[in-house]
Amino acid sequence: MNEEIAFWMLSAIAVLGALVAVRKRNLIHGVFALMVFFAGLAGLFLLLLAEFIAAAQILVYIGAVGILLLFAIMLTERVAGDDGRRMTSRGWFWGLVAAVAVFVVLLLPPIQQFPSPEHARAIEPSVKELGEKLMHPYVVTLEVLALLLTAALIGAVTAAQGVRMPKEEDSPE
Amino acid sequence: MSPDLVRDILIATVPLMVIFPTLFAFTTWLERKALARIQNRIGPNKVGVPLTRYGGRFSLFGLGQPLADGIKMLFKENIVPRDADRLFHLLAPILALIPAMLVLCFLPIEFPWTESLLPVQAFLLDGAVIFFFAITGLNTLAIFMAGWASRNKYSLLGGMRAIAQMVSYEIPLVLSAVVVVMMVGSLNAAEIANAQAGWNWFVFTPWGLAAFVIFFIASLAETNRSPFDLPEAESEIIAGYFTEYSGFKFALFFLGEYIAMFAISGLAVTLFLGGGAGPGIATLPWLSAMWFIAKIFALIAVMIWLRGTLPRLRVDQLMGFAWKFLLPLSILNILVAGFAHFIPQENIVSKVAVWVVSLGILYMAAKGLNQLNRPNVRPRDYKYAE
Amino acid sequence: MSLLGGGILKGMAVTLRNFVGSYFDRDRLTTNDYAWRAGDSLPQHAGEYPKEEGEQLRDTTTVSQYSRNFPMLLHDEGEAMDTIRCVACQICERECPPQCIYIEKSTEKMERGGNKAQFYPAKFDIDVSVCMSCQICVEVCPFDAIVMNSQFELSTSNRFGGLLLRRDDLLKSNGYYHKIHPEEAAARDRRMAEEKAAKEAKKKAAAEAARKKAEEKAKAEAEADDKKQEDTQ
Amino acid sequence: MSSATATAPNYELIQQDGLDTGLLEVSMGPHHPSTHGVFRMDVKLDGETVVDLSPVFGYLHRNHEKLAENMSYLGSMPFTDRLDYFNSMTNNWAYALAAEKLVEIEVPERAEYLRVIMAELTRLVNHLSLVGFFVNDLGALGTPLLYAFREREKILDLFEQASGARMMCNYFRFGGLRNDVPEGWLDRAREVVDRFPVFLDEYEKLLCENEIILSRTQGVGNLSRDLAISAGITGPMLRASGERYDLRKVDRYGIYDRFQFRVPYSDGDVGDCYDRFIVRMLEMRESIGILKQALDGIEHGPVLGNAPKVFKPKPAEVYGRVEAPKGELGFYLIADGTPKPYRYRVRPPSLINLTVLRDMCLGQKVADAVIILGSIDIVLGEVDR
Amino acid sequence: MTLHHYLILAAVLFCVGLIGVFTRRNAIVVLFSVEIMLNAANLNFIAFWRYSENPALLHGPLFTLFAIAVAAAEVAVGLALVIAVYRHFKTVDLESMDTLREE
Repeated sequence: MNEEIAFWMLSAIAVLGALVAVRKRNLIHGVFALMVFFAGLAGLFLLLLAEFIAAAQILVYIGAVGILLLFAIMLTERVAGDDGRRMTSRGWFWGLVAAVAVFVVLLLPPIQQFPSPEHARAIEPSVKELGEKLMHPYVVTLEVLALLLTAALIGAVTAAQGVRMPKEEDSPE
Repeated sequence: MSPDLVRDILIATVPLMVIFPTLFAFTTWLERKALARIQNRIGPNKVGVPLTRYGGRFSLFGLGQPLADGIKMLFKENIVPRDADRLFHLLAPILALIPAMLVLCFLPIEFPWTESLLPVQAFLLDGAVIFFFAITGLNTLAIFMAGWASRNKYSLLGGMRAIAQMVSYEIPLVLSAVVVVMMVGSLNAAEIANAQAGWNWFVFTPWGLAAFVIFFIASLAETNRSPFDLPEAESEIIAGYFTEYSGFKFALFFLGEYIAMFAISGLAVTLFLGGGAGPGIATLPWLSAMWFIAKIFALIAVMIWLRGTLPRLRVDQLMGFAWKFLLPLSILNILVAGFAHFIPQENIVSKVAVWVVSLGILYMAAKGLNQLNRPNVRPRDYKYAE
Repeated sequence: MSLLGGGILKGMAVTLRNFVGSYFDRDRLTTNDYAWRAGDSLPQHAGEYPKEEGEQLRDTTTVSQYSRNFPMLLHDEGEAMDTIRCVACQICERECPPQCIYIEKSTEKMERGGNKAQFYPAKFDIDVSVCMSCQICVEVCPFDAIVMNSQFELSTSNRFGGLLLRRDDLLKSNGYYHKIHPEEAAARDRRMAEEKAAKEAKKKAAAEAARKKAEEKAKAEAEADDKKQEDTQ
Repeated sequence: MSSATATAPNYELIQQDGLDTGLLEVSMGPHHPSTHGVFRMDVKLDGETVVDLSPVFGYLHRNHEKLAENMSYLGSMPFTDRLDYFNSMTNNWAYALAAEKLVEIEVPERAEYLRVIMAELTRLVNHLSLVGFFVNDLGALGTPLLYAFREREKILDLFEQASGARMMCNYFRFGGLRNDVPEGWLDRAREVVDRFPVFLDEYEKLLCENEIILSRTQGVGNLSRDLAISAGITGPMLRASGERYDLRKVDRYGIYDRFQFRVPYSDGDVGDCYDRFIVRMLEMRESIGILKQALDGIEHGPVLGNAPKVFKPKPAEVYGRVEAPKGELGFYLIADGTPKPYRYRVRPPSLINLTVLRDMCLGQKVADAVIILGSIDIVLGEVDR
Repeated sequence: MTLHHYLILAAVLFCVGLIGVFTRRNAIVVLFSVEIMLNAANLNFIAFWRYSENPALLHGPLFTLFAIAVAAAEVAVGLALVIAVYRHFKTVDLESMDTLREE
């Protein structure tokens, strides 16, 4: 019972957050709605007893990705962030149709297996185990991931910094 | 929901929501009083028993001041700038308060009435410490929200400063906490506190001391305290992100800021200062909570003292300090802690040797980083013309 | 090689010393407690601050006998208007830099304490919202009639006329002057007495001289008369 | 850490590094906590970096010069107090000096000594408060400022006892002083002067080695010696840029030739905020030396020569100047034979020192603009007149 | 609560993200629509793990953890690209970025 109330509330939060995020014209409002979505999802993770993932979700998505998005918006838009006419939707109808089609396709596996086969097992969540798993079988993955992150960060900095080329208007004509 | 669960949750959370705001009121008085004395003033000493005609007669060292301030704040006009984003302007102070209150749950304070409700205690969560850091990070958003929603350039500058600062300082903060997590082998706040029972506080180890210093400095920045109070730098950008706030919304910001101070000091106490450990808790278990809060206040006293002494850094120096000084030091500290852990420390000689070597390495590294970062900054000599 | 963070630690030592010192060293604590509670003993610097509510706020004075605030008109002992020193010569009105003094001279002269009859100010207004306390009126006054008051509780709810002090508001006795500025008042009285004495001496001397002259003249005339008489005889 | 160069940086170069985002125009002032009065800086910011800055002033214009042309010579003496309201004594002195040149009045010996004592006490007050405000602008929450004000109170008490007012003293007169100091004043002054170094030691310990202050002030707001000289900068600001120039040594007005004192100046050619801050700290020590000598040398005597209160000088032009704490303060008078000056002109050091604000601020952070303004040491009463 | 609840929720979220990708022109909005889709996938991972035969293997959380890390990298690079493009075209409108180089 408790779990059901929590599930419906959290899924409502997540869906609403996601909808507002993709449809809101004001980008800053959109980002904050996106964070509501992330928070709702973190709640769902907690509900599924994946507490470390929930913490990581908050830490990475809200704490880092959200703020990165805010920075990008502040850098690219005019300070107020209202995008007005320029950002109107394109192909609203066909987009919706495509999305619904995909939704139907995604629904196929659950519908085929109706009624639901399994029920959740009782598990004892442990961050320690997760850590040990990361260290023992998945250590190479972890290292590769670390390398990827480093490379991505360096790439991001380089891309954002831009190549300093001599501007044409600088040369005396 | 079973009524028992609801009762347990209420017992676990309501006291936190009563005790800490009360302590907040006391802390504002303490801060005003201490700052006044540092500056050779008297400080609030008039408001005694508010709402009575004896207010001035029994002044009680001005202890009624916070209540009077609160009443004043409540009745002040709520001003929203015409162009402001009204929704976000309203949400920001609330959002500033929520994470601060939320993370209080992760502090392993053992109040006498909490013994029976262990299952609902959040600090027993397996990832309590990482949750703490995750939720503290939300504060940043509230500050940005306030800065952006106010449609004020000073607010916006303050908000952007807050984001940059808090994101940067979270890294040394977490990395210095990693040392402790590494030693205990758990992210569980209660386990970390229990590992330091007696006088085995982590601050009494060389790596613990260094980590504590780094953690404390970074926590000053996280809570926007002097000398890292750039987001609200009064002499540069008026009041930063809450320039356009008045009345109760301002009070909420203020409350959120102080609760965040309690929370981060509480985490420092948990990680380095032995949690509720202290003399006398074996016979009187409820003393543990007292010790915990006393330690929090000791840290806050140091924060107030620093605020009364130091000017603030510039924004580029602030970022440089986080990335070029604290971050390498905290990484080095992890290495030092690892080495210190594997060196046997049976007799006093080896203990002293570990202390000297660890702190020596860290100090020389700090010195070197300082030399690298500020090569030409030193007092100068001046000449005189007759 | 100095200690890393040593400057900050030194600064913290200074503030700590001030924190502790503010409890023990009265010299460090410069703030004075002006608004104290009824029944307590007055702070040393409080001067004549009203001890009870309802006491005339207008008679308060400031903390130091040297302080000056706005001008006031002096009168000697006795009924205020009978002994007013001002003779409405209007020098102060002319010299006042912000021109905040307004004087109307009386139409007829008035007898006052033993001296010869003089004009007096029918109106003497000072707009203290304009006055800048420069004391030039005091310096130029040849009659020592205007001096500086030190009363500072002048706030009023009337923004137009409230700060315009009339002649009767400005009139204060010499005794009051002695109370608020004892040294200055004593010096001024001494100088006035000296001047008066000098004047009287001069007058006396002049009278003496006149008398002598008259005598001489009379004598000369008498002599002349005698001569004449002799001549005629 | 940004290494600022001595010359104003070329903004085109700065902009290429950044993201080429929009500039933020901020109007700092006139009601901003650290513009030291009703002063406004129109700042263009790229992020936090100052790209352009134009000072806007005149909010406190009170027509000082024109008023004085319609007033007797004595009448504008109290108005000079209001120029630089921190240093009314030196303002008085500069004006008195100019008028005394006009009518050739001798100043009695005791008055000369008292003038020196008052001027040096004023210098202490000004430098103290300046350092306090400066560190306050750095963000030190008023602690150094309140220590400075604690000592300033003692000196203001002395001023009050001598002149009756704490700030608008109006104490100097043509040919001397308005009145003699009360009995016991010199002893009280000596007590204050003797205890001052104790405070100064404490102050230096609090501020001069603080790492944050060092890194905030060094290399910030550089003013080269050449620029300082060509812009007509005077006072401690000029000496911080490395030029040895002090009117007390150059003009030797009053009786400054009788005292032993040194003029601190910066050795390098940097002239940053740190130099300006330390030069003022050092000047305070020298002022104490002068004060001690003056308090030893003073003798009894009259304080006011027999100068008339209202006079009609012969047609002439004079310029009287003193080393005010902020720089060279001069009064230029043209007399036309009437009791009022034909032309009355003030050379305000605050205004002229302010002219280099833009050159010092470009390319610095917005937080630096605030402390650069603080280190210039302006008082808006004098800038706007 | 069954697995189906979570799967359908994830499908809904995925499609919401898809709508964003299809219908918005702003590059940043498209980027965070992609994030929504990624998160929906993460939800599926966790749900499958929770209802799996052997949750002790922790495959779901581990994979999600890696996905989150990769997503963070992706956002960083994506935003850097958006900024680089913005510097070039002075816009983040996807439809006006239709040339490979500046004319």
